[in-house]
Amino acid sequence: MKVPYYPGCTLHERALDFDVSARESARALGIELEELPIWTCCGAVFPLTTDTVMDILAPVRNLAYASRIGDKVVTLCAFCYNVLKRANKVMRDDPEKREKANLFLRADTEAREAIESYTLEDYDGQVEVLHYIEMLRDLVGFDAIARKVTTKLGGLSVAAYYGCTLLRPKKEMEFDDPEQPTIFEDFLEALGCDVVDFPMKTECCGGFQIVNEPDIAVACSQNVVVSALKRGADIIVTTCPLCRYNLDKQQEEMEKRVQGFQKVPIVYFTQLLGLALGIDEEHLDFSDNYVDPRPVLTEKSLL
Amino acid sequence: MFEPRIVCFFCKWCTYAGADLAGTSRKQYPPNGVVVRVNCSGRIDPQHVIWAFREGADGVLIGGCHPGDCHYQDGNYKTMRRVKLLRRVLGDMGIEPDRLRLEWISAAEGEKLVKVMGDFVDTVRDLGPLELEEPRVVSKRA
Amino acid sequence: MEQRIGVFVCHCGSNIAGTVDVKRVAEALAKYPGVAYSTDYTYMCSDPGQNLVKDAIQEHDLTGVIVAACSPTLHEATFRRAGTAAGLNQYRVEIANIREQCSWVHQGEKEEATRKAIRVIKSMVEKVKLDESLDPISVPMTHRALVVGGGVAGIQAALDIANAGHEVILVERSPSVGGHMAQLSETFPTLDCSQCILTPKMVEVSQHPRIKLMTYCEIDDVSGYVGNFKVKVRKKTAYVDRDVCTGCGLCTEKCPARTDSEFEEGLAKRKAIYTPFPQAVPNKPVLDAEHCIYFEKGKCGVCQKICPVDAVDYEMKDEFVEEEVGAIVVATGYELYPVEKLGEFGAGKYPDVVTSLQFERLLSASGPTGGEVRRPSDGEIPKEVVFLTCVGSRDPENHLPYCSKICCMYLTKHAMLYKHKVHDGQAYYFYMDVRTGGKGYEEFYQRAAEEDDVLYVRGRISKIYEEDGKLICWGVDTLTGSKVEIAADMVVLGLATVPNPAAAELANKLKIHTDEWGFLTEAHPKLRPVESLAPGFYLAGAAQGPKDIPEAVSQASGAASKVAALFAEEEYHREPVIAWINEDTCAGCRVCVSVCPYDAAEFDEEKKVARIQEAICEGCGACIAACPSGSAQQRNLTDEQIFRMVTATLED
Amino acid sequence: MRLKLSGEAIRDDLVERVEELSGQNLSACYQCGKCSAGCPVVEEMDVVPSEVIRLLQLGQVESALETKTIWICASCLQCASRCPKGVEFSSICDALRAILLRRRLSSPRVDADELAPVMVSDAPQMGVVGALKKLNG
Repeated sequence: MKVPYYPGCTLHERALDFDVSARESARALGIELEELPIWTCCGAVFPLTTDTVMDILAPVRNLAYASRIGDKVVTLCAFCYNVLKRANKVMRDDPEKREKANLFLRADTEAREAIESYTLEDYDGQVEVLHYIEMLRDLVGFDAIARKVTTKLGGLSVAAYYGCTLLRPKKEMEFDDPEQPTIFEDFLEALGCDVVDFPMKTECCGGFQIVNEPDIAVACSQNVVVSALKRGADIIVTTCPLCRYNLDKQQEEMEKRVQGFQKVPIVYFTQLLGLALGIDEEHLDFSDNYVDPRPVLTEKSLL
Repeated sequence: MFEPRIVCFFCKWCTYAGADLAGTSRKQYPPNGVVVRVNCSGRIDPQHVIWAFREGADGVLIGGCHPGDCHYQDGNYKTMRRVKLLRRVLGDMGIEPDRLRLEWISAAEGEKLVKVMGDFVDTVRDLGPLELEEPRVVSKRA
Repeated sequence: MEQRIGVFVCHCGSNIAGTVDVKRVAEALAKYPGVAYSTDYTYMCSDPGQNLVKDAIQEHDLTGVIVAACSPTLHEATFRRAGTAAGLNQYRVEIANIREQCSWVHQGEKEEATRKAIRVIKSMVEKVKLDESLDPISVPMTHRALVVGGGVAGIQAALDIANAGHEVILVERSPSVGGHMAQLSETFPTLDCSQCILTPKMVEVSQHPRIKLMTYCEIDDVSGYVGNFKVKVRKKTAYVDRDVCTGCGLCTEKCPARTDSEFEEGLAKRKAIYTPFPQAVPNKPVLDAEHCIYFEKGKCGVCQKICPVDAVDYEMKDEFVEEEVGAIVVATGYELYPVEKLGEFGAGKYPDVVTSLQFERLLSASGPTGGEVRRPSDGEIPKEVVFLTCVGSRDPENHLPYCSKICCMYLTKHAMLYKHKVHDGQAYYFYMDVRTGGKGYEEFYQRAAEEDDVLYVRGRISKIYEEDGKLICWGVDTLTGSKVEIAADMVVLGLATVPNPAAAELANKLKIHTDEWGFLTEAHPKLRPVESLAPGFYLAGAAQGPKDIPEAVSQASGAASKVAALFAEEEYHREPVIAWINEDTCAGCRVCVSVCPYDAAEFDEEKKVARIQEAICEGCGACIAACPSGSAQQRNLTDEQIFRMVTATLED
Repeated sequence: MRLKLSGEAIRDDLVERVEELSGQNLSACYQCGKCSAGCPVVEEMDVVPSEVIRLLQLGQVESALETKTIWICASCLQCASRCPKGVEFSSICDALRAILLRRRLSSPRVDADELAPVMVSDAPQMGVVGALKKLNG
């Protein structure tokens, strides 16, 4: 089965480990992630001001590209997922903005036709935006994954960190219960992990404030990491490269702030999936982390 | 001076009782209107209003209970929707929509009734006598 | 029929005659078509005045009467009686209001007032010409009431109706009467012990000679209409013949199966064969098959073996009983909003985040801790307790938009009682507004703050989670504009009150209206607050909206007095000026059915026409205005009458 | 502290601009404070979210624009998710920042040239792009 795939900028650059582990795992589950032939940045953050359509043109353009090759598009990055899904909803529900955005798309097409005979049809939100985890649940099934697991991750205590953008705004994302989500726990159980629930799994890591107010982001991330650690997590999984960066890299800073701070590795959920499916370690690439996950994985005889 | 003829359809629970209160309080208002008492403003059919104009009324005033206070739950909402539409139809018929007014007047609002009566008579007086294009039908219905 | 109408113009002393030229009016009307007699008199409502009317009816063989006088709200009944006495059908006597709506409001305008009076009377003459002779609708009536729900409201309604001399059937779903009030510790603002004041009423209701108490029963079906309901009651399978059972309690004592006690809100266990609480009425057990070892595994049977009177019967099945009643009081009560819906407060997974009813049990001397406030998780006495209002209430975005009304007060009571029991404890009370509308309520709240040192914090709590055995509460104090964090030992959630979920199903069966949240809708929010729009149904207690005990009891007594008033007559009488449908012209479009607020308009599937149920129609006229073919009409206020009245008001 | 209130000031053009840009009805907020109670970055704020909304309800847009709060918000939307009245404080922050940035009343918050090299070489692109879009307009 081929499924259109939108990687987004970060997975194309800094988060290659996320991208590769996801593609390889999908392949092992019989899904070919088909990267959109043309795609651009989604804009990273969804605009909250209401008076312009300019800010949603980037995601709309990508959705229109996706509509040329399929009826759905899968993405991994929590920011991309948020922006694409919300822009899609605008195109479905807001006729005025849809009309305006399509005017831009048509202008795009005219400009492009001259060089690459690439046309875009008007877009009205027909593509379904899926997160990779939803693809696993709905197109593969967690039961089926459990049956394909070759390396049971039993004995490894894993906490799933959801962050903000998958869940909120809840009425637009409709991803899971915004306060007590369970999709990642259900997934981790399928892999045989010892699942660690922790109350900060839906709290913010500080997000982009790492650029502007790094202290705030460190405090937020610390709150998340410490909470998971306290409940016995050996490792934390995430689906957002920015969350990964904040939770992982900022442990350097946390060590300075918290006495007796114990580090915990942060990996992408697809890396654990790959591990469970027996995918070669080189595709999973555990080398790119600040807190190296290999010692704990080795200790649990998973590497 | 032109003295308009007004037909008033008042619901018996609120506006009719409000008009009685205006009387017991000896408030004064112009005698242009005569009241037809109905159980509920929701009883008023657009035909009644149009009939009144055909029979020589220069204005029609409908009085009902305030929203939420209808004795019959929601008759006044039905009236509200009907009057909205009817005002447009009247416009199409060449009758100024302002000749039809709907007011919520409770049994305690004698003062409001007086004010509305005065206002409405002034409004209709300013509009002048209703001139219907067709000759007015004088004969009674069947 | 040739019309011979009499017109009687009243002077009302100078009240009318001072402004209206009554002589001229009477003379003008004498010439009006259909008028056979016209006169004026000083005080028409006086005895000589009424005799004048009576005599004229007989002397002139009048077919209708108009009394031009004060508002019909004052003397319509008087003159209708006079008409009846003279042999004229009372519905052919009408009032023309020339006082409140003419002479009194046009003082000093004699000419105009006189002309207006003439028009007013002419219009009424036109009405009476087409008035039919009608009789009040009489419906035979069963003088027995059904009360659904055995909480305090149902108990009160049953007692009041029975004490007024009528038979009552009180149906309660659970094994005992008492409702939520039986679970409460003490009651605000007087701190009476709830059971102490309730138990005598529970006993009274079970022993009253005119009350048939049916516990562990449900309403299966209701048909008929006011005065004539047929009710099918399902007696749920108790597996205990409760007529034979002596309530000795041996079965419960010996039963080996345990499950969560509903009465203790899950804070204690009960047996599979059980009475819900020691003071239960009737004090006889039922067997809960779902948790019974015999029903699960086919063996055990201890209760049957030990029962000295052979009351336990595992083969028992549901039974149905038919009852006839004339009126129905619905008192199905409330439940708490499910804690599982509060994800930010742990969705019920933290044992020490308790519901308000659980906290009542913890405060109750008969509760699982004997009245000591102890944490469900470890039995420790909590030293920092957070009380949280508006949990699910006043939250249109995520939960319920309405105010649950009782939480402000019961949480204040909770905090106060907690402080009475744990002197060195700290009580935090989070609120948006402390609503203390009620006698003695504000004083009670002030006492909690001043004397018991309950700390009132203005703001909501956003998140609660467990950390190192504490419940961390993220709250806000909006008065200082700061986020506040409390490491609490226990949190009490003032969960919203919602109608009993089974009540919606019942309302459906009864065909009475509920609002979108499932609360029963009253006939009029101010003037008919204890009746349903559907005749014969009365509302009591929290089923109609959140209520505290005094309010529930007042409404129950109100409903009971309405029932007693209904039963005061041998038959049920109604005004006959209601809608009817001309079956010959009805096209069967059912618009009338859809607009009728009382479900009085129904569709006759055989004849394919609509029909008005005379016992139910209130005469609002909504169906008539909506009927596209003019087939729906109102008796004595037909469209034809309105047309003619309008014309008459416009003629000079 | 003293505020002079008048009908004109309470509903001035700027207040309406905030409502329009944010798509939020400021009057819907009944000041329960749940946004402030659950905000993960509230400790760094000089004025808590519900108070910023209160300032706007009182027509004090200038005071709201001066708060540090609007630059601290990380757009995590926890406030909006739990708000009983469906008010999105993050959108209000975006609107207030937009007003400042579009009028050049505030210089760009993040100086791209001065970004720490580690940030440029190390941080995920989405973080940098997100910050620039949110804070520089």
